[in-house]
This record gives sequence, C-alpha cells and structure tokens, in this order.
Amino acid sequence: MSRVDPSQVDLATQLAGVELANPVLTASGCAAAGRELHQFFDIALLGAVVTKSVMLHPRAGRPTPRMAETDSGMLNSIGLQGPGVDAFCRHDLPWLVERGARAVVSIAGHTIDEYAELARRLRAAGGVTAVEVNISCPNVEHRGEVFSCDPVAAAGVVAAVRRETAPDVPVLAKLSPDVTDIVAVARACVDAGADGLCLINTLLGMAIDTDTMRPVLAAGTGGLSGPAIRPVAVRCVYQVHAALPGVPIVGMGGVVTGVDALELMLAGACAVSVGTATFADSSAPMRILTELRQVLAERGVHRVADIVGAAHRPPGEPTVTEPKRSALPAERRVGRS
Amino acid sequence: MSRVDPSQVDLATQLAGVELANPVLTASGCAAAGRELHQFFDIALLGAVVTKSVMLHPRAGRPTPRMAETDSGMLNSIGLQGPGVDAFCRHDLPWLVERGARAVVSIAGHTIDEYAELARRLRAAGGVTAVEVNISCPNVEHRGEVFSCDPVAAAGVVAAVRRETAPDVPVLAKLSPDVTDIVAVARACVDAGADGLCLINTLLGMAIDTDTMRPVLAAGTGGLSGPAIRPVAVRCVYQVHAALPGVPIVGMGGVVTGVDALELMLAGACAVSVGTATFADSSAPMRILTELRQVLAERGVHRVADIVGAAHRPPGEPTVTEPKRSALPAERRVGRS
Amino acid sequence: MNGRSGPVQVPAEVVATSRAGAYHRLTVAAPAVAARAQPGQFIALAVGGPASALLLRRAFAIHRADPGGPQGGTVEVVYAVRGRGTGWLAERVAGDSLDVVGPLGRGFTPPPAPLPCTLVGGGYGSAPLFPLAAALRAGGCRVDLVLGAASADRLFGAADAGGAADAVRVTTEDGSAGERGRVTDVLPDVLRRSAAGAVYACGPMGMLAAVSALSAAYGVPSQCAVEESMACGIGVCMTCVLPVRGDDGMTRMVRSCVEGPVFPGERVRWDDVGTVPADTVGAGPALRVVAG
Amino acid sequence: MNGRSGPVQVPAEVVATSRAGAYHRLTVAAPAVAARAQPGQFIALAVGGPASALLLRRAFAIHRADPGGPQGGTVEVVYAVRGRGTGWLAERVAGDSLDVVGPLGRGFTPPPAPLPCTLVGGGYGSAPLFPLAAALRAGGCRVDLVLGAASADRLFGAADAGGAADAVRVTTEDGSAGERGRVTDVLPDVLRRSAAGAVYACGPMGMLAAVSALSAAYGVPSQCAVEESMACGIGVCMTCVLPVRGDDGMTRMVRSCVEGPVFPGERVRWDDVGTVPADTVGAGPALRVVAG
Ligand SMILES: Cc1cc2nc3c(=O)[nH]c(=O)nc-3n(C[C@H](O)[C@H](O)[C@H](O)COP(=O)(O)OP(=O)(O)OC[C@H]3O[C@@H](n4cnc5c(N)ncnc54)[C@H](O)[C@@H]3O)c2cc1C
Ligand SMILES: Cc1cc2nc3c(=O)[nH]c(=O)nc-3n(C[C@H](O)[C@H](O)[C@H](O)COP(=O)(O)OP(=O)(O)OC[C@H]3O[C@@H](n4cnc5c(N)ncnc54)[C@H](O)[C@@H]3O)c2cc1C
Ligand SMILES: Cc1cc2nc3c(=O)[nH]c(=O)nc-3n(C[C@H](O)[C@H](O)[C@H](O)COP(=O)(O)O)c2cc1C
Ligand SMILES: Cc1cc2nc3c(=O)[nH]c(=O)nc-3n(C[C@H](O)[C@H](O)[C@H](O)COP(=O)(O)O)c2cc1C
Ligand code: FES
Ligand code: FES
Repeated sequence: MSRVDPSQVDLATQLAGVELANPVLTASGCAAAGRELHQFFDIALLGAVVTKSVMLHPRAGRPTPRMAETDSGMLNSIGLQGPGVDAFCRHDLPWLVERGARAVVSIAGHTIDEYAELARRLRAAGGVTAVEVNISCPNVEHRGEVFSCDPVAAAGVVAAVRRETAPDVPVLAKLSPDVTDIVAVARACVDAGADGLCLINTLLGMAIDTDTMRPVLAAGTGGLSGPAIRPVAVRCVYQVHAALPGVPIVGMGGVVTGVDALELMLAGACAVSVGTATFADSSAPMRILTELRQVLAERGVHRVADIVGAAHRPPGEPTVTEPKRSALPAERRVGRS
Repeated sequence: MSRVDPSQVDLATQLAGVELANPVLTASGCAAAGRELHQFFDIALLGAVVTKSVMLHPRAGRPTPRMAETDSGMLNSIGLQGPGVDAFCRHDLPWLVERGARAVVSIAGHTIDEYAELARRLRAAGGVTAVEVNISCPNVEHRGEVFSCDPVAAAGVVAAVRRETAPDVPVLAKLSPDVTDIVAVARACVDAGADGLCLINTLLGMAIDTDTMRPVLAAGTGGLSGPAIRPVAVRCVYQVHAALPGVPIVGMGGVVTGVDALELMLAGACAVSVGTATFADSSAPMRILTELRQVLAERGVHRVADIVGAAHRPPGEPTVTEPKRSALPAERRVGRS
Repeated sequence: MNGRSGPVQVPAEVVATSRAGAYHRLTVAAPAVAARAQPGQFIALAVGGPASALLLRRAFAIHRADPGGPQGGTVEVVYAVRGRGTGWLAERVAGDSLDVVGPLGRGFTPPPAPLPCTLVGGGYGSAPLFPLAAALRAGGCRVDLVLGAASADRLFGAADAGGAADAVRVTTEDGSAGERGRVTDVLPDVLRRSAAGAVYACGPMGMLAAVSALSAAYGVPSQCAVEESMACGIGVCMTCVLPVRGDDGMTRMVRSCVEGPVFPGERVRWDDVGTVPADTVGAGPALRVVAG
Repeated sequence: MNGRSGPVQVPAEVVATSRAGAYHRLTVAAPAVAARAQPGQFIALAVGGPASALLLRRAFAIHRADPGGPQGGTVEVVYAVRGRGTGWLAERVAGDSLDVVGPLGRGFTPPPAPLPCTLVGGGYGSAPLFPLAAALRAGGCRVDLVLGAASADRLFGAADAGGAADAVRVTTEDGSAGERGRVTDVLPDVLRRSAAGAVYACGPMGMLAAVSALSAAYGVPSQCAVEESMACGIGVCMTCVLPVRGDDGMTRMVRSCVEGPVFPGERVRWDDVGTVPADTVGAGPALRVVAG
C-alpha cells in the first residue's frame, strides 16, 4: 500500500443515487437542525446533516431526567421533543438549504398514516436530500409495539413513505438493533421500497440510581448510544451488508474517530453518522471527516468507495489495488459506493 | 436510613429454593472451574462458582484471535472450549465440592438430546447446587438458529433438562439479550419448568481491524461483555422481573463494583454473576462481595433480600424500613428473595 | 450567540488548584474563554483522560474570569466532588492540561439602570455570584449577598463576601456558621431593608423555587441559574429542559444550556420541574419512545 | 503455582522510565513480584486510570527483576507503543502508581546440567533473555546471544549484550546495525560453533517458528516464549490458546498464559497457530457459538 496524499483521497460517496461530497453525516437527534453546530464549523462541509426526527405536531417530549451517563455510553429518553413538521419546514429546512447543506430529514410517527402525511409535507416543502424513517416508535394501532421490531409493520411504514416521497429522493429506513433478526427487518424494508438503510438506532437500556434506588431516567428505560455500542453497530452493518450487498447503508453507533468511521465502512456502510461524540466535541463530525481522510491516505486508499464492505473479502485478497476498482461489475459497485 | 454495621448485613439469598450465603457468583466462562481463582481468594466464600459451560464431549473451540478489546467491553469467541462433561465430573466438580464451594454447573449442547444427556450425567455425578442452561448455542436440528432466540426451542431445552435433573436441584435458564422480546423467552422457559433465569449472556458484536481491514476475531463475530453492556443487563433484568416477579433472577453483565451489583439487584436480581471484571482483577468477585456489604450498610439495608427489585416500587415509597419487610405477603417475598 | 461571542473549545493548562471547605477550586489558563465570559455562564470540561469511559463533559459555573494576567487570561470554577468525573478532576495538579469549552449559556442580565440587588447563593451556587456582584457594583448597584448551606464547610465564599458586597448574611442549617436556618428565612428581611429591585440566585432547585416565590411575593423580579443534567451543553440534545412560560404565556420545555442556565424566576414552573405539565406545548399521551 | 510462588496483585510505584531506541523502559517498585519472578515470566499492568474504557491488562515480559535495592525490589519491562494502552503507559512518570499482577506464566527451564545455550531475541523479544542469560551463566552455561530486528532502533539490548553473554551476534533486516539479514541467517553458524545444547527464543511468531525449525534440524531442543492476545492472563478465559502437542502426541489448544508463555519449540504446531487443526482433541464442525 503506497501512502496517498490526504488531499487527493476521493471521499465522494453515492447514497442510493444521491452523490454526497463525503461520507460523514450527523446522526438524528444529535445535531438538532444544524444551527448550533454551525457555530463551530461550516455544516455545509459535511456529507449531510441528518435532522432530529420530526413528528406531525409539536411535541414536548419526556419528563426529566432524560439522560444518564454509562460506561463509554449514555442513555437518553428525550421522547422526540420537537416543533412539528410545519415549523420544521418553515424555519429549519430553508435555513439548511440556504447554507448549502444537504438535509436528510428524519421523520417519526405513531401510525402509518402519520408517516405518510409527514412524507407528503416534506415533498411539498422541497429541499430534502433524503428521508430517514425512524421506525423505532411505538405503533399505536398495534398495542404500542415498536414498528422496527416487526418486519411487517416496518415494511408498512416504509411503503407508505416511499409512496409519498418524490421518486428522486431516497427513502432510508433506520433500524433498531433490539431484534432477534435484523436481516429480516432490513429485507422487509428493502422489499417495501427502502432505497437504503440506517444502522443502528440506540439499544434499549436502563440505569438505576443506587442512592434513590429508582431508575435514573424519568421514563425508566432509555436508548443506549456511544462507543459502548459500536461492536453491535459493526456487527449489524456487517450482517446486513452480507445479506443485502447491493443496499446502501448509513452506519452509526459510537463513531468517535476517523478510525471508527473506517471500521463501519469496512463492515459495509457507504456513509456514517456521528451522534453522541458530538456532545463531547461539538466539532466531532468535522474532525472525524479530517481524520477519515488521513487514515485512508495512510492506508493507500484513493477512493473511499473502494473500501466499503472490504471486511467481507477473503483474508488473502488485497483490499486496495488500482486496476481492481474499475474491474468491478457495475451492479456490484452500486452496493459498495 | 440509619447506617448499619457492614458485618451485620444479612447477605443470604434464596436462589430458587437453594440458600446461598451471599449473592455474588462467578459468571460462566470467566472463572473456569474455580481452581485458578482459588490462588487469589477462597472460592468457597462466594455465593457460588458458576463453571464454564460444559458440553457432552471435549471441545477445542474456535481458532484465534478469540478476543478483541472494545470501549468498556470486550468481544470473545472462545467457542466453548472444554474437557467435556465426563472429565468435568471426574476432575472439576469433586474439586469444588471438596473445597466447600457451591457449584452451579453451566451446560451447553447442540440438540435437546445433548442437553438432556448432560443433565443426566450431572445428576449421576452429584454435588451440583444448580444447573445453568446456556441456551445461546445454535440448534443444529433447526438450521443453526440459536435456542435462546426462539421461545419454543428454548422451552424444549429447559423442559428436557428439568426432566433429567434431581427435583431439589434448580434449573436456571440463561438468556440472550439479542432478541426482540426477552420477556417472551423468559416466560417460555419458566413455563417449561425453569426455576430461575440468568440474564444476560453476551451481545453479538464485531470488531474490524482497520489495518488488515478484516474482522479481528477469527470467528468474525463474538460476544460483547463488560461494563459497556450493563445498561442492557439492567433493562433486561428489570423487564423480566416486572413481568415475572416471582421468578428468581441471577443478574450479570458488566458488574465491576459493589454498586454495580446493587444496581442489578435493585432491578430485580436476587444474585449477580461477575464475569469480565475478573480478567482485570482476579479477586473481583471477592472484592465486589465486600463492597456490596459496605454499600448496603451505608444505605441502611439490613438484609440484601429486602432490596431485590426495589427499583420497581413507586418513587415515593421508602425502600428500607424495618417493619415493612415482615409485612410483605409470603408469595411476594419469594420473588424478592 | 455568534462566532465572536460564542463558545470556543480550547486545551487549557491548570494553573492552580486548592481546597475551599468541602469544595475544590480549579483555575485554568483559557484566554479566549476568559475574554468572552459573562457572569452566570458556565464552562464544560472533558474528564477522565484520553482513554476515558466518561464520554460527557462536566458543567461548572464560572466563578472568576480574569482576561488579563500573566497566563493571558484565566477562568476559575468551584466544585464539589460528586462522582467519577469530579473525582478525576480533584486529582489534577498545576501543569496538567484540560479540554475546556466555554463560555456556555446565557448568564445573568444586569438591570437597565442601577438598583439594589440581592444575590442569593446556596452551597457552591454562590460561586457565580461573585463576578456578578462585581459587575453590578461596577454598574452602580448596591449588592446584598445572602449565602447559605447545610453546614459551614459547604458554605462557599463567606470569607470573601465582605469585600464583594455591601452587606452579607450567612445561614447554615446546622448553625455551624452565621444564622441557623435557610437563606429564605433571612431573605424577606434583606429584601425589605435593601428595598431590593432585583434578585439573582444560584443553588439547588428547591432553594431556587423558594427564592423565586418569595421574590415574587415581594414584587421583585428574580433571575435564577438552574442546574439540569446536560449531555451536550450546546443545545443539540434536548436533555436539559425544564418547563418555562414564554412571553405568550405558553409553557414550553426549554433548554437550560442555551436558553438558560439563567431564567426569570417567575417564568420557571418550579413545582413542575421533572415533569411535562399537561398544558405544555406539545404535551401528549406518554407514549413509549424507544429512541430519541 | 501455589500460594507462595504464585502471582500477586500489588500497587507499584513507577521508579524510572526511559527510552531505548523505538522502545520504552519502565521500572516499578514491586518487591513481592521481584522476589518471585523467573526468567520468561511476565507481568500484567492495568492501563488507562480509574475511569478507563480499557478494561484489560497489558502483558509485558519481565526484563529485569531486582529483589533487593533501595525500593526493596523492582521489576523492569521494555515495551513498544502499539495502541491506547501502551500509549497511556508511555505518559507515566516516576512517582505515578501502577496496578501490577505478576509474575505470571511459566518461564524458561534451565538445562539440568551446564550446556552451551543459544538465546535468540527478535525486537523487544530480547528483553526477557537478559535475566535468562544471567541465570544460565550463573549456572555454569556458556551463553551465545543472537539479537535481531528490522532496523537498529528496533533492536533491544545490543549495547548491553557484550556484558551479558559470552558471544553476541546482531542482525538487522536493513543492515542499519550488525549483519544484514535475520537471526535465522546466522543461527546455524552460532549453533555449530557453540555446539549449542539448548536454544531459547523470544520474538515474533514467525521468528519463533523459524528458530524452532532450525534448532530441530540441528537436533537442539528449543524453548520459545510466545505472545498471544490475552484477556485474563491467569488461565480462566481461554483466549490465549495455541495448538501444542502433548506428551501423548495429541494436539490440544493450550493456554499460553499459564501453560506458557514458554513452550518447547518442537511441541508447538507453528504452522497451525491461529487455527484449530483437524486432529486437535475436541476439534469439531465449526458451529457458530454466540457466546462463550
Ligand atoms: C450549568 C451547570 C453549572 C454547574 N455548576 C457547578 C459548579 O459550579 N460547581 C459544582 O460543583 N457543580 C456544578 N454543576 C454540577 C456538576 O456539573 C456535576 O456535579 C458534575 O457533572 C458531576 O460529575 P461527576 O462525574 O462527578 O458525577 P456523576 O454523578 O458520576 O455524573 C454522572 C453524569 O451525570 C451528570 N450530572 C451529575 N450530577 C449533575 C448535576 N448536578 N448537574 C448536571 N449534571 C450532572 C454528569 O455531568 C455526568 O454526565 C453544574 C451543572 C450545570 C448543568
Ligand atoms: C506474554 C506476553 C508478553 C509480552 N511482552 C511484551 C513486551 O515485553 N514488550 C512489548 O512491547 N509488548 C509485549 N507484549 C505485547 C503487549 O502486551 C501489547 O503490545 C499490548 O498489550 C498492546 O496494548 P495497546 O493497548 O497498546 O494496543 P492495542 O492494540 O490497542 O490493544 C488492544 C488489545 O489487544 C491486546 N493486544 C494487542 N496486541 C497484543 C499482543 N501483541 N499481544 C498480546 N495482546 C495484545 C491488548 O492487550 C489489548 O487488550 C506481550 C504480550 C504477551 C501476551
Ligand atoms: C440524545 C439523543 C437523541 C437521539 N434522537 C434520535 C432521533 O430523534 N431519531 C433517531 O432516529 N435517532 C435518534 N438518536 C439515535 C442516534 O441518531 C444514533 O442512531 C445513535 O445514538 C447511535 O449513534 P451514536 O452512538 O453515534 O450516538 C438519538 C440519540 C441520542 C443520543
Ligand atoms: C471469555 C468469556 C467466556 C464466556 N463463556 C461463557 C460460557 O461458557 N457460557 C455462558 O453461559 N456464558 C459465557 N460467557 C458470558 C458470561 O457468563 C456473562 O454472561 C457475560 O460475559 C456478561 O457478564 P460480564 O459483563 O460480567 O462478563 C462468557 C463471557 C466471556 C467474556
Ligand atoms: S445539554 Fe444538550 S440541549 Fe442542553
Ligand atoms: S489469557 Fe485467559 S486463559 Fe490465558
């Protein structure tokens, strides 16, 4: 592997037909709608800004405490506090578009109709690079069972959103790792029209205050994120990429450094979202992008697209070779770029 | 809460009809069969020694590397290396019994018949305090699907082991957290005759070497353990205790201190197993026992049994009050002791 | 906040550490932070070192921001050791490096014209009142300082209070220093005597609620610096919210890290902190949301 | 191992740190470890501090164990910075405290009667050969030392080697020190000239395999210290195994932390390290096991 000039590394990535300048995105719920982070760096330089999951109506969220720190991780139970889709389309989306940022808009609902309506409003608003469907929400029409825990329910949501979304705007389904068979859920979403997948949402966890002897979070349970869960994220991305090699994956879960981002991409992600790391380092997405460029250069990688899913190749096979790249048949390249 | 003299704290715990001197156990696979740890402390002082899952025949396990360190955790893919049940019953079990240690013997198989045969051999050998059934193994008769991922398969194993085990020896089913609905699996095991549950086994994870660009573990995936997973363990114990309050639970996952042990007990565990922590501190189970005694005393707790599941009580209700304890109806106390 | 007055992230050398009763003082060289800091703002420190299992920053009110000096600008905080993060901090010595973000949040707003001001601090909550007192007095305000704590060792700044204010009252619950009782026991007297036109408070939530209610009863507007668990400190995560009434009278769950930590006392729904009141904008049936 | 000669876990003060080419030397005061240590054994250090995300200990071969001295007994190791754990170690300074477990594992076995011995070290693998050389010479053995590395800065102990052995050969792959080449290029010559009766080796797996094969070809028994990834270091976890033939000729997956790290070279199935050979006791179909 020859060392490559970092500035020469081609970071462009194809996310389900949309070309992103680079593969580093924010994670939904960890960057609000970009404004606050823009104080620290130019958010238009990221691959995209993934916005906090928005619902049909304004939402106050959960009581506090909403967070608990755990070893190399944290629990949150925000409860999707937000202004609702109309305020979002009025204030937040245009702000992102004006700044030249790519907006991946995350939506969340409690019924399939809500998701469909959200998609319609986004279509009307315009300026959306992709729709991320957060299906880690309870289905009120089905005893509150979380959509992403059931392939049929997940597929229902995805199909509705796909139907209501402009054909050139990819729909990405964001999956929960808290399932027995994540490949089954992934496959159901893809069959229902998902153009890509986002892996992983938080793991359901809990912390108990050993002084008060009660759960720390007012909500009891919360979502576990941060480096603690990275091994689970890598495994999920790897499993899904192995089963569905043509489907683009946005990987996330505990990415704190450029090396972490590379790890998820080797597992099969063509882009990564940075979540919890941003809380400790407001410039984390930007820093990770710089580091990723550097670690790719050090490994002699000219194009980031070449190493997507490289961990699936047999141990012997060299990962980085110039001619190989162009020798890949077109349909294989789709899945890897 | 008045402070209590640590030496006066009553640590005795009832594990499905068996009284243990205290609630601190080793975790299967993290203490071999006790010999090595006995160099560092007297293993007979623990609540029990849970031995490495033993199979019917000697087993060489997985190729190396078998471990990868992750943030606040580690991945392992040992592949159940061990001497087989006959050698275990000849060499290891008698050694534990001679030292006065309580032996909880973990068994693992690939078919229901294998589990049943293991239980028969243990019954013949005698000296077993409880049988822990590790059902996180692929079911060769069912496309390699892991027993613990399917309530029906899990129940089949438990019923077979229960049938072949002496009536006075409790059968504990050890569950995997990698399921959509752990309560459903727990319930199936209890309905099939499990006298108690062990929560949780490792989470399936993966690490990729960003230099070789291939998985670190020779086996690809491995089990994630350590403090990183404690929030998942606490959540699983809490959920299962809420659904099945009368069923004794051995809690495990990331216990490193006495406070961690208390957290799992507040969630509903009547005993805890210490696994990965032992790798960094060979005396960890003993140290945690001492710390647990101390933290209970500091909180004015006279009997550890009183705080089992305390996190489920309403926020207002005081946890530690002398008269309350004896006022609990008998059947409620079963679940908490 | 904008680029110039907004927060910066800088490596900062520890220039001094010392004990103050039950608390620790920590001074770091952080010129860019010191230059921007306003009374009532806070800084956030990374803890645990490079391979730390502690991900999140710890927030501390700025006790002193000295933009000049030999180190080119220092910031001082006062803290109690609570858990692993503050425990780690307490082991730092002069010469160590810390990663600092600040100044964060909205601080206290001085009155538009000179007024008698009463400043009420509970425990280490008095730390941010000292730079405020200095600023108010520089602006021509009379300053009454009320400091309270459970016991003498948990009182912060009582020794320096005389020089910082025009009058000082000290209370401890156990009577080990000053008057036995709580700050709210002496507050009515102070408000009356000083003819206070503004109250500024920092301390535990219960104290703030009581101070805010008392001030309102006396017709004096209060500004209270709250302390809510924070994951990000910069407004992106929504963990640090509390129910606050807006100009329109509507209650919203508001971020204390960017819209606070200082709030008008009469706007905060103190009794409802830790809940989402039913009349909050967007309050709905408490559906279980797995993530986010 | 038993109570008296077995490992201990002790807090140990760092008494000295220094650089040695590409490597770091670290000396800690650990009398109980120093008193028990045998050449070829190792210690395991906790890294990262109290709130560390790094759970597992790092293993290092004992380079020197000095049971006497002003500190009442010190242990020295030599290490290369590889990742976060050794990076953290490299920041320790004299006076810091480290948590040490040791001595661990089975060290080198001296010959029953004096014999010419050849000691072969690759990179930092030469570190444990120095105490071995001293012990062998004290026991009346002639010692030939062969040190090799990729380049001069990765050679450890070449400067001290003259005093430690009766004869020394140095090789580097790039020729930047000693002879250009590998230790195995000069080993046959050394074995012949010294009429070696025993070979002791420590270094990368590939070197050990080659040294073991060469020694066997010359009819000389070898003892090789291996370095396998270890989670526990005390024999309870089964991560550190490699395929080794037993007295009965059968191959078993053997724990290098307690049955090694030193193995008779001819017993290790070098070509199969990293696999479970099909004829291993208990080798079976590679079923996916989720846990354990
Ligand atoms: C705006 C603001 C200003 C503050 N100013 C001061 C000050 O001047 N002096 C001082 O001693 N403390 C102050 N605190 C509280 C201080 O941040 C916590 O005591 C500290 O974070 C505890 O960290 P720990 O690791 O020692 O404790 P742990 O309890 O182990 O912390 C675990 C987690 O909970 C969070 N946490 C715990 N307690 C609090 C708390 N009371 N407030 C916010 N987060 C908490 C921590 O940040 C961490 O993420 C302030 C908090 C806020 C939000
Ligand atoms: C018996 C024995 C003796 C050793 N003696 C020395 C010595 O004298 N000098 C020296 O420089 N190194 C020695 N090593 C290797 C040393 O333990 C590793 O370099 C070190 O653990 C790397 O830690 P890290 O956090 O810097 O690297 P990382 O790569 O970040 O470590 C991640 C994890 O992998 C493990 N690991 C990584 N590399 C190795 C390795 N080569 N061997 C074992 N575990 C590894 C670590 O312990 C840790 O758990 C020895 C290893 C063993 C098993
Ligand atoms: C405070 C917080 C809020 C989150 N909110 C959302 C959300 O609104 N929608 C969503 O799909 N995921 C949400 N997530 C999950 C993240 O987008 C991400 O999937 C997860 O945190 C794993 O990545 P990380 O470890 O980098 O944080 C949230 C995570 C955190 C920590
Ligand atoms: C190296 C290793 C080996 C293990 N082997 C087994 C096993 O044989 N059987 C089993 O049921 N669990 C096994 N486990 C899982 C532990 O018993 C425990 O459930 C899990 O590690 C969580 O606890 P911990 O975080 O305290 O380690 C193993 C764990 C580790 C780390
Ligand atoms: S702490 Fe994140 S929004 Fe306030
Ligand atoms: S390292 Fe655990 S058995 Fe050897």
